[in-house]
Amino acid sequence: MNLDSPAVYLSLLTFLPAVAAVAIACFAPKDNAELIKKATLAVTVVTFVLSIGMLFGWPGIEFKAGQAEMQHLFSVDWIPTFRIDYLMGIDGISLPLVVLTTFITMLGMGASWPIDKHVKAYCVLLLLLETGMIGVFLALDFFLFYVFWEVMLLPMYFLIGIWGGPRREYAAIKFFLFTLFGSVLMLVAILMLYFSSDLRPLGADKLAELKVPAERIEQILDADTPQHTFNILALQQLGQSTEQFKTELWGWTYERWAFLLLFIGFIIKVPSVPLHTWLPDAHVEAPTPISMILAGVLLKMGGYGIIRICYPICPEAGYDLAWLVCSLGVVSMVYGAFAALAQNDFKRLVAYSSVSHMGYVVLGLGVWSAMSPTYNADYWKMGMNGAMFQMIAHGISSAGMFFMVGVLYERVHHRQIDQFGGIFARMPVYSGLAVGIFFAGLGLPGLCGFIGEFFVVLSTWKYCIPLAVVAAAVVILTAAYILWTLQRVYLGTTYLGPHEEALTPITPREMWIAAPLLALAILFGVYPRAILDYMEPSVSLTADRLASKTSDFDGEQQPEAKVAQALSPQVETTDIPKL
Amino acid sequence: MNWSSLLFLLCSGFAGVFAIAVVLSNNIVRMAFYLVLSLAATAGLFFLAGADFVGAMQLMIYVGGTLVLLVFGVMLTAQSQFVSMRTSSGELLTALMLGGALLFVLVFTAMNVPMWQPTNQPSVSEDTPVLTATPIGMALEGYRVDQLEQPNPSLRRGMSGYLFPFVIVSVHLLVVLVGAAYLARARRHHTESA
Amino acid sequence: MQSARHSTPMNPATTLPTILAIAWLLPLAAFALVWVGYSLPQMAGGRASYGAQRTAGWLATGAIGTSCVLAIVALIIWLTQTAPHEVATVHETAAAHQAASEHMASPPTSYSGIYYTLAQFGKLRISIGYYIDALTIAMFALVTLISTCVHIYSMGYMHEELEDMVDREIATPDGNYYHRPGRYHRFYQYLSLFSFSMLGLLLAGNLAMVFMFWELVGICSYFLIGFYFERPSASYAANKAFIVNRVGDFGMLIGLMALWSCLGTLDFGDSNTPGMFSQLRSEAHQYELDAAAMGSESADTNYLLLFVAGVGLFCGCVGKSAQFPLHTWLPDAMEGPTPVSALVHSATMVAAGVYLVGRCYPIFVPEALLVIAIVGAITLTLAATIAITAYDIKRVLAYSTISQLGYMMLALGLGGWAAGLFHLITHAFFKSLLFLCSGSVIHAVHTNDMRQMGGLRHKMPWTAYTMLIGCLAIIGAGIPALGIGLSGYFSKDAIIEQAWSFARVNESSGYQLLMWLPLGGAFITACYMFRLWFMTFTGMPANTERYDHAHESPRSMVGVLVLLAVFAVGVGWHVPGSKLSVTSLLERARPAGTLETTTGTWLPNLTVPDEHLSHEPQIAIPAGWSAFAMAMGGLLLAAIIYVWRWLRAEEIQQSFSPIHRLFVNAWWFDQLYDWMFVRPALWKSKFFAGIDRYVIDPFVNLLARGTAFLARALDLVVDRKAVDGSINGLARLTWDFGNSLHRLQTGNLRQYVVFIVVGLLGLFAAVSLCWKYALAG
Amino acid sequence: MPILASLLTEPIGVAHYMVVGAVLFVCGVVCMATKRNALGILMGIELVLNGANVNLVALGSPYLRGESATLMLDGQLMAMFVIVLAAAEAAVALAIALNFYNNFGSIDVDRANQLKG
Repeated sequence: MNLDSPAVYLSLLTFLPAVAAVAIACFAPKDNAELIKKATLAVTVVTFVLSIGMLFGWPGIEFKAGQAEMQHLFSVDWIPTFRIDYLMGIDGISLPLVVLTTFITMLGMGASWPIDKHVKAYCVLLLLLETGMIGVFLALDFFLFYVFWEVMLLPMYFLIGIWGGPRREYAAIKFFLFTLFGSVLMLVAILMLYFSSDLRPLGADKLAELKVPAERIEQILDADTPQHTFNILALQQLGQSTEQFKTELWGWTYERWAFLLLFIGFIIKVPSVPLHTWLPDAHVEAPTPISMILAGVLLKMGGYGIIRICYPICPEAGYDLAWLVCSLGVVSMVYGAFAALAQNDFKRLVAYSSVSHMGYVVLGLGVWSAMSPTYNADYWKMGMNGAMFQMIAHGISSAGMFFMVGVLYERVHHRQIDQFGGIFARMPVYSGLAVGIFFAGLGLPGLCGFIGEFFVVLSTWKYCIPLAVVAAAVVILTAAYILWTLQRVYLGTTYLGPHEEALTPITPREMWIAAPLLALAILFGVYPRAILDYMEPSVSLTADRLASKTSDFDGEQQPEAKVAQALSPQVETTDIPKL
Repeated sequence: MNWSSLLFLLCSGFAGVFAIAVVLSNNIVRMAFYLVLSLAATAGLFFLAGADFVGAMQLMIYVGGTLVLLVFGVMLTAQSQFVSMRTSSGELLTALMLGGALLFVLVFTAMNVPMWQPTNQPSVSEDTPVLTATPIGMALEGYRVDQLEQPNPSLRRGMSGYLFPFVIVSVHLLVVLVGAAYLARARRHHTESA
Repeated sequence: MQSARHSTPMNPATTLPTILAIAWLLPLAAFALVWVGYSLPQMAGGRASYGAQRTAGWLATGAIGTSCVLAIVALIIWLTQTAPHEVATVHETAAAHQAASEHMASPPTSYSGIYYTLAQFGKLRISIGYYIDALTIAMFALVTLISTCVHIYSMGYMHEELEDMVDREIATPDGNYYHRPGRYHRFYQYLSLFSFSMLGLLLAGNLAMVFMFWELVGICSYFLIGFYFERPSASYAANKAFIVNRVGDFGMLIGLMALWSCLGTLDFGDSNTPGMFSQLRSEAHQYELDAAAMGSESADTNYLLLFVAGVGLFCGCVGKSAQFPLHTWLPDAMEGPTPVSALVHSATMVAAGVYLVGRCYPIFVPEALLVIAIVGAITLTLAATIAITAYDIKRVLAYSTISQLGYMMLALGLGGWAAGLFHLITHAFFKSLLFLCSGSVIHAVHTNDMRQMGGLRHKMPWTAYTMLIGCLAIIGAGIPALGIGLSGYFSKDAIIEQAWSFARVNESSGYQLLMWLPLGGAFITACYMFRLWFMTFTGMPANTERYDHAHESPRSMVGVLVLLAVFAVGVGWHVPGSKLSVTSLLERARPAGTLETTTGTWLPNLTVPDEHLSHEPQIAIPAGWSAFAMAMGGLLLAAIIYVWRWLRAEEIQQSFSPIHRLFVNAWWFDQLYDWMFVRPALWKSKFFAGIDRYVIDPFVNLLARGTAFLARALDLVVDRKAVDGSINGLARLTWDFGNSLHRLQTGNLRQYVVFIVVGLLGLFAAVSLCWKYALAG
Repeated sequence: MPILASLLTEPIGVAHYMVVGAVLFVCGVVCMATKRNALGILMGIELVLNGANVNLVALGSPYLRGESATLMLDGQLMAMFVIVLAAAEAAVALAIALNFYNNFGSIDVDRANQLKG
């Protein structure tokens, strides 16, 4: 087993936590909670180191920054009957999310120290959850993707349902049902796409590029019946260059139905108004580390699904329904911000701020502004990149915010905003860190939240001016609810709630969790290229490929002419020197 | 530098400064004194404008007559509590502000009418001052010696003297004097009962 | 535009960005050093000792002092190494003027470039860059100088923070005052961060960077206003400042979006690709504003977009510079320590809005300029009226700041680019002087209330007379006949000349107001400034206990006051023996094509006059004399009321009580906004949060209940209130109308006279509004 | 002082008289509006009338207007009538004031508010 091979490396990255979970479940002594926690933390640290190993040029498996295409692509037969493969790969879109996942999980484990109920089970579930999350970001086979998606769901259900607050069962079931509803819709869409797909038009070269084994290529090209596939990359090619998903059903094409179903599935995860109501409850009830992971990673899967699956596979539907995507994004932003303003529960407020911030992601992905006459995709690229950046930034800031709330909750066991006050005088270091992280959420320049929001909002005008104006107005609301909260919780002299004596200064462990988050928030805010250098080529390639189709969607359909055009790379060459 | 300008400045300065003094002073006796000076300075202005008769009348009727009347009034009513009566600052400020606005409007208008700007060619020879007493007297009797050359006959007819107004004013004056005497006569029984 | 005219060893194109970048980053370095050096021990559970905290003050002061030196070096390099623009001198014939303005129609010397790129998407690039022209340099020198002064001043002023501090504004439940450790280093940390942000804002090479630093200065202002965050009023004021600013930033974002989407760049200068200015005012169009560059098909849309962009940007400036209608945050911002008010809330940050309008001047269409002018005119009058009635010495100065910023905006809006920015620079000096003097007074008597002061000039002569200089400078004192005066005299005259010039070319009577308001404002300015000075320093001590304890401030504070007073006197003057002055420096940065008489497209009778026309004697002389007369009148009124006491302030208040209440309550803007925006926003938020709660409930059930409720409400509202109410209301209206008329018959003879005069003036105003020849005779 | 110098050298025009008239007029108005003494008000009226007279004389003065070579008497005649009527008015007003004083024992016009609506 050599780590140089991408197959081994990516599998190891994905399954190391699961294997460790099994090991802990079998061998760890049940009564030594400290040891289990330490072991789990060690596993998450190793996973994190593995994941960033890619960035620092681990020989053979280094991630080439600036390369837009999929890297480390590998495929192994899994269920040949249905042509389901164990297909994985990584590119600029998934890499930052994978690193974010391992990073937040590591910090989450650090934040789990106060947990003392069923520690062993907790750690096992947490590690399983990590495998599920990493798998979702790496899987490129639709079936595999779906499996990981569901794998992630169950541990989350138990983590909320067992270790949560007073209304944990209600929250867990609500979370489960909402997500399950989305998964079912997704499953329908997957099957719909599977059964209408046909690999034959792609040709031998393309199939080889998609890691289809040589002997199977012959078989596919010679077949008489349609050759279905779960390969996401192949589905993308088919969706962008053929008419296979254009069959009509009840007045809409398959493509459009699939887009809608997938999109609903994903925006439940994002979550977007009106399917967001599971989020506040889940967050309020979940223990602090789970809230961190939930907000920091799980929500990102919705955005990831939209940019990886919805748009590339169903481009025309995406173009036609861009108004829906953007409107939902803007509505979420406004709605979440207003709702946050009304909250008195600290965690619920942060949860609603997540709704608002993730609205930027949906909006940024949807601003398909490459319209006639120029079909210039630059602004959409900016929106998409902004959205992707916002996912990372929100991963950092919201995890930090939830952690900061958790630190207080652990001490005084309540979260009523109007019963705080004067925390700054009692816990100065903690308050300094908290203010920094909250400002990152507020979108202050120099901190990570600003870049994503700014890019998304700037790019919106080109798509639709009224939406842009409304989106810009959200900056006021964001400032209002965050500053008002800071004022009520941290400033002033008197603490109004119970357990005043418990307000002890922050511990080193807590500081080691909060400080890296704040440091990253500053780094990404000052030097966003730390992420964009990896991410931007892939995201821009996606946008360029889709945008090059815009003229077809606008005008008359010319099916035959498009295949050849679409298969050749359409990246616009720019004459501006890159920095 | 010419003398008429200097005299004008002097006279107008006196007139203005004493008028302001009338406003600012609270003592009724001093006010009357300032008023006399202001009116006298105005008479000087009239002389400078070539209206010698009007100037003389101003001195005689106003300074000599009207003001004596006023001073009588002051003396008749001059009990110590009425010699100076304070007005509240608010009212004073309102009046000052409104007065300032009014002054601004008037000065602005005066400055902006081109016809009223000073001209460099004096049309009337300054060497032979025109005496106005006789022409005014004639005009009051209905003869406009100053309008004899008016080329337009209809205009000339319109300018045909001030006999009628003169008569009316005379009668008016008579009525007023009678009325004033009647009003001012003392009614002791009234004050006693009051 | 890179200018390579000079190939001297010290090429300003490379030296200036480096020097200014160092000057820019030094305060950041001080901030970071203090943060690392003083926060780490805190993380370990300890606390920085007060001796170490004092070192932090020296560190920050040293950093900004070095920045100041560097900025002055940059200024010298600029003056010696770049060729000056030919500046048209004041009194010239029309022909020479024509020649001069033709010469001016070329872009000013500037250096622009990129430090590093934040992101690039295709042709779109957002970067951290610089744009250096004479304006940048001048502002750089100004900000670093004032910031240094404030740093030094604060060493004296903030010394209470060097020990455990007793905050007398906060009473604890047990009846004592609130005790807390001092935060001396924290204060300097914020000051350094602010200096860094402000310098970044000045150096910014594109609007995106401007926006970033715009927000950063906002947050620094938040921290500094909330420095005494234990006081509820301070944290409330800090929040208010930031959120109100965000409202302006919302508009600014719209402007940014419009420009970004239409032009594809936000760069000021041309580095590699053409920047905004050269796209909108290309050489091919003789540097005239060319809306077609906005790139949409119809000319109307282009113009609209350009207008939206201009007004949007201006919205940001309205927030930052506390212009009407977003002016309400600045008076509350006085909760911060006084040096902060001097630096952030008078001299630099709030002037950033004016700076940005000046910087982006090429993109404003005449209609957008008119908006700016109108907002400026409203602001300067509104704020001045409030300042007359305030008793808090800092609030008077705050409203005065708003008013002066209104002057600057007005000047910019009327085409007076140099006049507005010149006033920005002079104002920075005398207003920071005034604030620091007020700080010195507060330091001595421990109160902000002017009614508790009086007679202090015997106790603190230096403060009193430096403040007198500040007051004279702000009212624009000078001798018009000799052409000498304090700095404010030159800059305010320039503004009023421009207003006069504007009013001459625009005959429509509405535009005349834009001349009368600043003139009236000059009167009020003089009145409230000297009211402040007389109340504080002359007369009898109102509170003998405070008076007895008052003392002159320490030398570090007084020294700064004297230095600033020197600047407040002389910054408007020419350097002896040369033509060099602040105005000539500013003229070197004048954007190409803005020295033109332009007319509006939508409002064809709107003419924005060429600024040099305002120096013609037939405008300059009457304007100068009017301004002088107004200022002297205001001074006189203040003296009448507060020195000679011919008029009594209390009586005036009483007889004008409705107006007095209006002014004292700042025109009820806070209450108005509370009702118009804050409460509806909270209601809306409750509403949205409520929706969530009821999603779970059966939707239909809710609907049914809602319908029933609505029906009942309709019954109540329509039948009882609307029908019955309207009849009763009509009757009451008639009755009230009769009653209110009957009150006019006061029987007071003198009031009748007043009515007559008012009627006369009203008639005059009405006629002159309808018939433009009424004023002209 | 350029303005003063120009005043001394330039010829005097109607506008100058108008300004003086305006000053007198406004002083009169302010006097009327601020004095509580009935006689003070009377003085204000005199000032107002006088201000108007200055205007009348100035407008009718051939020296100042310089546009007509003929003698112009209208302005002066008007001024005459004004002076005469002012005298009449002063007499009546004084009579009223005395009467008022006799009735109320005061000449404070603020007491004379029986016409209040």
